[in-house]
Amino acid sequence: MSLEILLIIAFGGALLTYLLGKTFEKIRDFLAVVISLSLVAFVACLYGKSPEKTFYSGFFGLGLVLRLNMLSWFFAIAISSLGALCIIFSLSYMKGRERTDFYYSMMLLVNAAMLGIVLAGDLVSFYIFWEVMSWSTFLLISYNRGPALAAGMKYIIMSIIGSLAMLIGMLSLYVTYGTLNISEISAVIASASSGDILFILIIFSIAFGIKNAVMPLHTWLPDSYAEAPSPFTAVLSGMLTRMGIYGFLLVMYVMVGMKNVITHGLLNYHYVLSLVGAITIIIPLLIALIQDDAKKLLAWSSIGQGGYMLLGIAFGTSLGFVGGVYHTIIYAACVVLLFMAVGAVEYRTGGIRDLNQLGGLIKRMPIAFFGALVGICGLIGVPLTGPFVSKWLIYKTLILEGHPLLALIALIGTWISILYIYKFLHNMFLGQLPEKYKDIEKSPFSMRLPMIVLSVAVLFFGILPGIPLKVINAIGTSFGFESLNVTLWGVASETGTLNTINIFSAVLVTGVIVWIIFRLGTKSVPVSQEDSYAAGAYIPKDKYHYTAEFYGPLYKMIKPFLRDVIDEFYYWIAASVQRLCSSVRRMYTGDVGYYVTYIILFLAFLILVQLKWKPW
Amino acid sequence: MNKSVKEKLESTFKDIQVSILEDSRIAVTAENHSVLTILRFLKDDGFNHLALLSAVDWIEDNVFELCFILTSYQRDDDEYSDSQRLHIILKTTIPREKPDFQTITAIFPIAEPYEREIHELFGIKFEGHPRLTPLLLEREYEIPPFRKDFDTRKYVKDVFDKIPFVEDKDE
Amino acid sequence: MVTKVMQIILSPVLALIVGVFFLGLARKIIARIHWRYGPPLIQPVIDMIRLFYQKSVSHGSMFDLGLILSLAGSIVVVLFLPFGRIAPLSGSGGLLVILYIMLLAPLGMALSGGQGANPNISIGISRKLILSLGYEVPLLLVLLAVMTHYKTISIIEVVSSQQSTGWALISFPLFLSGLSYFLILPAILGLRPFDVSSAPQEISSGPMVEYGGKYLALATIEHAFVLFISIALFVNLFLGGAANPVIFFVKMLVVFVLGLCINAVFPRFRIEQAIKYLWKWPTLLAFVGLIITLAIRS
Amino acid sequence: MDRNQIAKWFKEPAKMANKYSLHAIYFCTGCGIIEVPPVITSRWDAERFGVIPVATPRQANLFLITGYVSVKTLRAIIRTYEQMLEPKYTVGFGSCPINGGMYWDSYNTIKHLDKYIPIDGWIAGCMPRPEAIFIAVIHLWTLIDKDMATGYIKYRENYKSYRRNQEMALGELEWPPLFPVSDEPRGNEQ
Repeated sequence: MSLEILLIIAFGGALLTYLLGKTFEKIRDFLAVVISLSLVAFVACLYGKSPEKTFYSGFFGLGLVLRLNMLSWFFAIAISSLGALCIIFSLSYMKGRERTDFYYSMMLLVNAAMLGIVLAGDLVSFYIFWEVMSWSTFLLISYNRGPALAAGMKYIIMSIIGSLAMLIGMLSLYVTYGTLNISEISAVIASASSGDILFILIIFSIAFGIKNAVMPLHTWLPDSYAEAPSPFTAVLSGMLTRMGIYGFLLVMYVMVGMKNVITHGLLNYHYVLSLVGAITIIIPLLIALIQDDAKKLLAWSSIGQGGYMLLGIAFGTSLGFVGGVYHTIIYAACVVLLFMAVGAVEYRTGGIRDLNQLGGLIKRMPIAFFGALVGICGLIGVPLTGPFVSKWLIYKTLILEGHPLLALIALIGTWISILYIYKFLHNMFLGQLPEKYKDIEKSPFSMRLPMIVLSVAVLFFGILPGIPLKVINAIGTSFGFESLNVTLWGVASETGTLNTINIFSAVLVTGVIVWIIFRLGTKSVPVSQEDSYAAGAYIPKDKYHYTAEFYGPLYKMIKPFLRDVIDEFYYWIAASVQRLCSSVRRMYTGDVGYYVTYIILFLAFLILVQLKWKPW
Repeated sequence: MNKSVKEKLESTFKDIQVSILEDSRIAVTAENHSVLTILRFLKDDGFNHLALLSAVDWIEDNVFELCFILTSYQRDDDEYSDSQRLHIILKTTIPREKPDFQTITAIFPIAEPYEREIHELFGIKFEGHPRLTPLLLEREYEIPPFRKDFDTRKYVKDVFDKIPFVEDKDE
Repeated sequence: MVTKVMQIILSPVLALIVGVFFLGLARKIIARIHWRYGPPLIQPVIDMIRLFYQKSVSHGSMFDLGLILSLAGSIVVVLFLPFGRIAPLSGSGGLLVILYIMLLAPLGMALSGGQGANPNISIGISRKLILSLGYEVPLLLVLLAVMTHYKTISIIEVVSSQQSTGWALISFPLFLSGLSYFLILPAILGLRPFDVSSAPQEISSGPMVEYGGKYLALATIEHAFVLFISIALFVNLFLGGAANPVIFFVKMLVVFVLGLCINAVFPRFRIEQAIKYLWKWPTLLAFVGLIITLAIRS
Repeated sequence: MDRNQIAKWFKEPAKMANKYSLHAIYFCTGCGIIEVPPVITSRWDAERFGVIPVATPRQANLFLITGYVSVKTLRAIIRTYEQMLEPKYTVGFGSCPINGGMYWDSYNTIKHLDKYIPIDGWIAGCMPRPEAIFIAVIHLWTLIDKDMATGYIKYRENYKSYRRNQEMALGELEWPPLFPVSDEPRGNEQ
């Protein structure tokens, strides 16, 4: 059960599906599902064990190490399970499309690269897998041509900048410490000066900030989410963007160790990180409020929700760490659910994502509605869902750490997310069903299965949060935090305990009682959507569904402040660089005489410098 | 002031009769083929407000009479005050058997609903009208209701009274 | 254990009785302010009996389940709120859980209204959510001020520490928060100046447009519970939450009658005016209160 | 609430509750609507009788038709009446809904509103004063008591003939029939 076999299966599977796809379509789909499910099984049975193996040590004398600790196991199980569900989802989504074998191999490649990142023990293999992930993401984003190419280009430029920043960080580490093995670095880094640590932290947080779409570095995310095919957007938003969080955890906790981060930080780095997290919550969520495209809305919302994770892990207390990590994983399930719902609707209505043209689909696609509903309750943090527990932990840390203003921003972020996420659900599933969607049939089984599985997971881990919390608590203790008193239904502590079983039983019992009272009344007659109140008039077809300008009065108040200034700033930089290059291009006029004069001038300049300052 | 308008009208058009009813009312009767030119002339002269367009059914001399009432707000002749603003009532008659007329929405766009109403209630067709759809009435009538030969008693008897009462358990 | 089960059964029933009494009282007081006699005190009970016997119309399963979820959510919040010494489940979650479960009721109403497929309902729900964003900002500031002041997130400790140190409404930094909470109380209850979301004239009673017999009865019961919750939260946080339920009821009565007098004479705000008001004065008061508690605490 | 009232409450709560909580929806058809505001506000206060105006037919069980009914308004009245929930009562104001009143020979008004929707009570007077409206409410109470206010049951049983009358008066109706009008007499009731 060693780790190389895991990676070989993952990467070999990707290659195999591509080759097989050329000949038999059916077997390729089956193979892709089997491989992803086998990865899940493989990772599941690695629980508890922490093998460490250098699989290749000829690289400039550095050993490429694969190791598995509790944190990487937790992320690995999430990556592989979400990846498997998304591939099952894309079985029917990709049925009629062209280049599907390229698509499946790329999906498996991204899955494999993420597993690689999580298992990497040293920074070189970490970097290699990181690059493989970035490039395969670029190829998948620009899968359906047209505007997706521009979105992919924007994504790849920003992730290259991130990788270069990571490269600089690795080089500086290699130069100072001579090794790139994470465990060795963490042992020796305590002696480094605080300036060094700050430099390492900043350079790595740029790389991971871009991937996790932290506020100033977020501009690639809305376009790439909107243009990528829905199943891949689910993977992208679910786990791929959260590799940034894994990177932050790796750097802040594993490599540098939280004690050093806090004490050595000159501007106490973790406070700045929490401020950035807070900004990342408020502004993108407000922008998400005014979006009309379902995927753009979810894209801005996942930027905002990324801020919660940063807030959780930035404070380095055990409660915050557990809350942040748990939020990363359980939120990923919710956002994958929402993107699957959008994918199912898009598949059935022929690619319509605009929220103003849909409506009333609850009657035709009940399972997609149920999935979207659970995803939404998860995204808000309604008491019986997973993210409620993680948000409760994050808020408790913020309040008890004495940062009520950050808690305020986080709580207001939740209320803003209620507004835009209800608009998403209402415009797509509730209200009047348009005439042309009267007879679309349910979403196919291969789409309903992952949605049901994920909904059950989100609800189950909301009612019994003890199971994942115990695992994360074990991770926390491995990083040196004092362990929380985790019970099966929440966290018990003297400053306020959480008991989800009480909440669940209370809601269940009152729900049943109210349902009985409801049945006691006289039976209610089902009525069609045409028989609604319209002041005595007859309901016009397709004109009786309120979607456009859903929060009109609020838009008028907040719209002027919500121009995406950072995006325009980046485009301005690109434009000015382009102008600069074109002016330099004019120098090469193609006339030899000019070139000769340039050479002579340069030689004269060199001689002059030599005479004056004698540098050589 | 009425005199000047009266002379102006009589000088430009030949077969019209202009009479001054009282100090601020001028009645002009003209042939229906010259109505458009007169309206155009009066509009350019400042009477750009079409106060009313109505029809009268003279069943004895078997003729419909169309009245166009024009007035103007911008004419700043000093000697007449706001109350007795000058109104020009232009009348034409069209035969009852062939009740059609050309539309004046080109000159006065506001006339569009008036013409629809007259068409619905009197049955006078206006060629060139953008949409002569029913404006007010719910049901169709063979004889338009405002015509004198429309007998309301007979209509009520054979439409509403024919609808039976609802007795309990009738079959 | 038996007293715990007794409390769990008793507190929703008490809350229902108090809530319905407040509804009847509200109609009577408003009538008296308008110089008219007003209906008998038990008119809401008569209405509900009639509504339960009346036939009703349903637009789909979500239309019913949403309303049931909203009423169940309100009842669950009552279980988490201490009512005098009756505090059945207040130990398992504290203020954060109360804040989040108070979210279930509007969400349930919004889901059930959404299926009603009527633009009046959708406009009512969008206004209700904008209004809830409006009054959440000061409400959160107030709750955070209370939590940082008493350094706990459990409501029982807030009540018990008020027994010793006197009412929060009178203590120095928290009287600002108490005042700002009182200013936004009509918005939380959806009473007259802020009943933008269920305005009978403009959007023909918003989310309740398609509610017929038993649906309307459940909706009025849910409104009674929301009435009870908001005032009980105010009494618990700022008036020290009494030892026995009778004093608790008297305190709630005083707060309710004061709130009602404001409500009876005000015309309805437009949604922009409501938001501008909510984000101006109550937020300023609560923010200053929070800053002072922070300064004192550190 | 004397002794026999309480006994009545326990014997048939539905009927008593129906009596003392009439949520009224009124249709501003003719000139009678000017009588309704004083009725529901401070001067005459209908709320004493448990009558409050509500916004939509779904929440109402009393339908006030205040004044003459034109052919176009009949369409809205039928739609509103069908959207109300049983048990429902209708009261007609003035003589115009009874037999057309002074518009008896007009081509555009409905003469006998009774042919199209069942009316439980009439208030005479060319726009009755608020006191007359209260007398009508008291009268409606006694009707409910004696089970004579059965307009909605009549509508349900004779729906075929009502529907036929409505189609004769209004031509084709856009909304489907409330109860199945197929040939067998007893459709499933609402």
